[in-house]
Amino acid sequence: MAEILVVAEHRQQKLADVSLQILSKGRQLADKAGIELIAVVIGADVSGYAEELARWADKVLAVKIDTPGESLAEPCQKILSSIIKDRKPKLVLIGHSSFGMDLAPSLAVELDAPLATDCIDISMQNDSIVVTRSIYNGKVNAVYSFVPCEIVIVTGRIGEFASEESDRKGEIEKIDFRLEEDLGYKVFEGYIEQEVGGVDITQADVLVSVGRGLKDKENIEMAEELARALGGIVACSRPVVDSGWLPAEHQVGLSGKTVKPKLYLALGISGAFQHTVGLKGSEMIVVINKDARAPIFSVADYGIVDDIFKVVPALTQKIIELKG
Amino acid sequence: MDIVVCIKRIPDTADVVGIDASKKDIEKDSLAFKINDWDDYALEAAVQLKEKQGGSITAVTVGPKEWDDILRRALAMGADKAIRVDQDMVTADCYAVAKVLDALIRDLSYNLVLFGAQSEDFGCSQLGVMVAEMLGIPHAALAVSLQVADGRIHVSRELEAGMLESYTIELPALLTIQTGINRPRYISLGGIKRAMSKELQVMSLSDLGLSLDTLAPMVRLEKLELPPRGKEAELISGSPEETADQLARILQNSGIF
Amino acid sequence: MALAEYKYKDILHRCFRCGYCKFPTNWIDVNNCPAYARFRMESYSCGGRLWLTRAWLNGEIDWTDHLAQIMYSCTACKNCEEKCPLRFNVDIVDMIRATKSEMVERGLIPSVVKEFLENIQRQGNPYGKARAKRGEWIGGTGIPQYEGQEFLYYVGCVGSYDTRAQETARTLGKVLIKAGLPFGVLGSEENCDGNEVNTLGEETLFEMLAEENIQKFRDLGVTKIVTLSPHSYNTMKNDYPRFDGSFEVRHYTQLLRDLITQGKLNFSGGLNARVTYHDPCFLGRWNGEYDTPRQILNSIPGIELIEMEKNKTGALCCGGGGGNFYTDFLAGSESSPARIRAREAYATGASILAVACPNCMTMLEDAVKAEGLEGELAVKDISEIVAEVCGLA
Amino acid sequence: MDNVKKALAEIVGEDHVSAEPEELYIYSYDLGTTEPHRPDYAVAPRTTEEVQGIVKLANKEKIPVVPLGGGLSLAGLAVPLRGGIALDLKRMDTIIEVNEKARYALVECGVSQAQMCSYLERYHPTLTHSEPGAPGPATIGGNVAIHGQGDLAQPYGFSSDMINGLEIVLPTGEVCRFGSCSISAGWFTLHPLPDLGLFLGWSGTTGIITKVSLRLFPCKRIRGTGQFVVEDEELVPEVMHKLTHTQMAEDIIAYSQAIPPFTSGLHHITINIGGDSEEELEFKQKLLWDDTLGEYIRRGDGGFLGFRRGLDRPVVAKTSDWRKGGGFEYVGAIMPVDTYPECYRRGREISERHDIPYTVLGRCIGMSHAMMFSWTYAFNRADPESIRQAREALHESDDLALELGGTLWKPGLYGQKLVMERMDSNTLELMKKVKQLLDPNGIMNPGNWEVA
Repeated sequence: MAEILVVAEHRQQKLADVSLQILSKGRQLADKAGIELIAVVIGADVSGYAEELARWADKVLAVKIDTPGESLAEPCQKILSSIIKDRKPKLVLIGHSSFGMDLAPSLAVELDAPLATDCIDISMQNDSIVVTRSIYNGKVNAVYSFVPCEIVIVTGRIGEFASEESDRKGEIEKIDFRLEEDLGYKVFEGYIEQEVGGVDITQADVLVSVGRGLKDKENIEMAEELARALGGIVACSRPVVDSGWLPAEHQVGLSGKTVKPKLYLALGISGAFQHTVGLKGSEMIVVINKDARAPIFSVADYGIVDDIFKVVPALTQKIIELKG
Repeated sequence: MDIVVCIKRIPDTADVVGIDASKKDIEKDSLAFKINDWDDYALEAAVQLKEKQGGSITAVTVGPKEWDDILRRALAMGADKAIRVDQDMVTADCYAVAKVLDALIRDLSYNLVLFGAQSEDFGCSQLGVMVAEMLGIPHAALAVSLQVADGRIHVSRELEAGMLESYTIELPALLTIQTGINRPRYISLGGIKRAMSKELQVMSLSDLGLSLDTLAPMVRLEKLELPPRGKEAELISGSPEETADQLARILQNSGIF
Repeated sequence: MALAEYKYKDILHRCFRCGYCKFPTNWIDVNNCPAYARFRMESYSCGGRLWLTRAWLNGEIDWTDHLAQIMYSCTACKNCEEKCPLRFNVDIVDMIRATKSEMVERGLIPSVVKEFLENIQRQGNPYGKARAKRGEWIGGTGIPQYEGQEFLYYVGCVGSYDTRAQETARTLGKVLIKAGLPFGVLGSEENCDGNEVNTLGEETLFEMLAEENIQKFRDLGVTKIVTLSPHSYNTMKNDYPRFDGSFEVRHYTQLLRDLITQGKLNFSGGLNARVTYHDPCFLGRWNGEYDTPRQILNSIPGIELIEMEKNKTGALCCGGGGGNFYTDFLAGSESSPARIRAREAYATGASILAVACPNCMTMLEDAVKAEGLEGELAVKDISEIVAEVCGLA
Repeated sequence: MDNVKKALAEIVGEDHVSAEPEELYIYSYDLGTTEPHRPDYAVAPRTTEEVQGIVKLANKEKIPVVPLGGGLSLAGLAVPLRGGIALDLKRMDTIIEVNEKARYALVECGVSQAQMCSYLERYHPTLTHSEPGAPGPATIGGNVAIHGQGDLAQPYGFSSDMINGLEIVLPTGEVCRFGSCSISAGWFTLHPLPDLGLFLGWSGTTGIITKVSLRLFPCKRIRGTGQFVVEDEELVPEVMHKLTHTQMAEDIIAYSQAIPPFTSGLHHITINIGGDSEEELEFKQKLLWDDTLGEYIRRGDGGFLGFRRGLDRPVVAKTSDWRKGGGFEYVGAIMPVDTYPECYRRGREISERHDIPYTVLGRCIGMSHAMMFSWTYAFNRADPESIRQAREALHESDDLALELGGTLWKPGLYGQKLVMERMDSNTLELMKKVKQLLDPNGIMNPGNWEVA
């Protein structure tokens, strides 16, 4: 049936931002194609979410299941494959989140449907779907189409689609789902919050952020000196945490924190999308990197193409002088 | 503890400069190739498990002859055996590659299958979970820590905003590994030479009862294009002293200090 | 652990850790082991490294990042071999190299060293830049490609990729052209010479680099090589013969001295300046070449050559050896060896600090800036000084 | 990072404090046979103020502080017996002032012997200091702290007799100055103010020496060493007595060693002399060789092995490599000169009993007022049995020195116990009171000189 189906995800009493973002995109596509937008939300108590989703979707399927852990991929896959086989939506939209990565590929196999992930644009011309993906670490975009088929599954990149307000009053259908299959083989044991040391980078006005270009743990001192001069604290990108140079609480980006400082000063960071998505809200972004083609320059207000080991010591010195 | 690790060979994205005339591929002449970063972490995780619990590691890939170098590297790191399905499927979609790997792994004896969470070139992060579905074994994507104990594996998985979620999964199972789970060791050229004696088996699609026409991609590449220029950053130029001086004044004028 | 397989297992314990190795030949300070000068902790002295090697290999301590960093902060400058009073002193730097290769073979090395070696495995240079770009330094200088000329001018990774060192590489090329020397360069066909890879302990990678270079030189009919860097000069002169690659290898200062004395390179002017010269370790202590660079400087009218207190066998290393120009284990403080050396050069009252090595060039030029001496002390390669007085600059 | 380490880093900077296993391993050993003891921190201060900060922190946290210069005492005095802070003072290596007229050098404690020699040779060629012949990295502060002796011991005594002034950080963190420097800017004399000499010979258990004003002495233009050898050890005391009577010599040493074999059993007497002119040199040689030693040479009891110009500061570290073992340790005792024969004979027995080639040496202190006699035992660092043998021989030498009526110089724990057992109780009691007065929290190099 000509409709677009959006899978919503939620965690700890809150709908995920990405779900609202792809819902808005779904609404846009559905209106353009003149077809309906269906949202599905699965969990132990989903009534609150259903009301919220109904502001975008023409119809919300609120599926109640009684397994621990709201987003366990296995039960969701079973439920979604049966709904999709039944409704045969033209396009299934899921967020390219940790939940999406765990779910979408196994759903595609179950439905023998084509899957395009982490898309930065989705379009439908009469019922052929075209998507755009960012590949080679953001250096090249690729446009894909699909062989003619009933169902296409697409996951959308977090933070790529703007979530517009909408106050539609969609219809809500409650579905009770009893899982016959025993899930003993995979037991959810709860969430773990990253232990927060003394530092909360989300509160700082000034963040001096370091990336792989820092080359070694010893050089963090250089960034700390600059941070002290600016009254800020040191943050970092993922490779710095992976190499054990700074604890995870300093990490900005998708799997770390989202920050909105007055100044985000990026040193030796190439700017993978998973990092830039966490800093886009900064008032001023300054980038120092010796690779002029580093993707992060495309989100910067000011940039210096030079070696951080030459510029940063001089910058710290200059700031101390100017502060007098 | 028998582990299968699937690895991929990719161009060093730092060198990627442009798109070739066909608009369907990048310029490949001056590129250097290496093992996909995520797969290096998956291999290291497998070797550390083997060092603790014993057992065997088989490294597998699907690709042409030049891909033997990443298998040799895996053997030097600690894999006992390597298998390459001799078929260039770089332009195929993940679904097709998953079918090949499913057919290959199905006949191997394994308790655990490890994939990298995604690849540096296309970054689909689909392959591992697809293969798990085809093999009919439980999976968890984006694993950042794992311990094995009496037939089960305790995994914690990375979510957004610094959150993790943890599971206990019965073996056999499939995990896709996120970077940062460990610190992959350096593989010396001497190590690679010493591992030359280890077995590297090459198979064809037909050995797996497959043929190219059953593997036609359902997702088709239309074209490649350069991303639109983002916000035009104001570049400050000059010697390190000059740029530092200008930047310091800009920051002062905008009230940062 | 494997003390049994360690190459120097039966002499390693003979280090008394008396501390002579920290001193220059004239004993005036305790700063001549660059790593010790930087951290001033006993573990960072040469004796400390030997004791820690023995402790690690017989299981008294475990491998840690810090242990690896202590080993890799050795710049292989051979001051210890110059000063150690005991009979095994000629092997000391190789004893520490052997410790590094124990770590390399176990894959247990600092991440920045792993990066250095993997970049060379992949791209033939430690910076990881594309091989195709290795010839870009030539620019429009007209420096010819090598097609069988009498001399191969071998540039090396730092000269090929580091912006400041590229200028030196170009200048030397121009001087050789002016002297009418028949020579050519390999440009993007040139590969890493392996000297640093050897001092970092990656023995098999070094063997591969050496054998491939020797094969390439033989195929091209190379017999005489002139190198920009003392690092290349050292490995081609002392190690390549082990892989039966015997060529007539010269550091460029040795060639320029001959060209000057043969009248093939005469100066159109002089240079009125007080100059002090920094002995690069791979020219000086490794190969005993102290005089040739000084002969060149003394042959230039107007130059007043002033020696630093610590010179020749007692020179303080710039801290760039053993891969440290890239790994930077000794950076980040006023007691970084390069900054100590910059102060020593300035103290002579000289206005020019002459160097003969691209690594020294980048290390000392950064140090002069960090010391705020940029206006008063210029770091110049000897080829640049010669070019100036030949009216080429 | 624990708060003590954080506090230390705030005092000396992150680069100069470590609690890493590598630093703790290295600072747990000295170069001799003493069993290692791990410190909790290794710290390298640069200034007196930093030392004060560290000591005050140690008092607050009740952590031991073990000061060391070159750490070359070989008697385990720099081994942190109770853990705590290994305080490496070698960064305090500034030569502050050399006063030509009053012939003294004001130096920070961490200035090394080699640096001092090189500096004086270069900038003050008419001055020299009493160089102990220890390896170059040994420090001035460390040498005076243990009542060391150098190559001017015969004419001018112990290095600790050559002190014009001291700056000390007390165990409770205050800075004290002793000598003229405490009331004026000049560091030209230690006496005659009320004597508070409570910091030498205590192995750092009563405070940390941070500055030393060291007396310097005239350095003649030509300096050299004459070698005289006798077979009969009984002759050595009288030869020394006669030589010191001339008051023409500088360093006078008698040594005997098993290696090289042709010298075994012989007693070499080296006599350093100096002269500004050839005449002065010849005059001294005539007094020493003809008038004093002539009779022995004529009787065939002794031989003159020539005179060599230039003081080749002995590279004693070579001894460590005799048995390719990388180590040696010696007991040094201050003995009456006439005990030389007995010290030599009984010393050889100890060496032979432990299968170690004997090496003994007697350095004359003053006009045969006393001598520093050392029994040296090389060992193989890779062979625990040879270390054990050496350790036993050292303890037997400690016993021997006391048995022969001498006293131990810079004794390790074993020797300290022997000395304290024999010391008269009132002096011992006074030592205890001084220690408690100066170091109420007992943080300074605990374990050493601990009066029960």
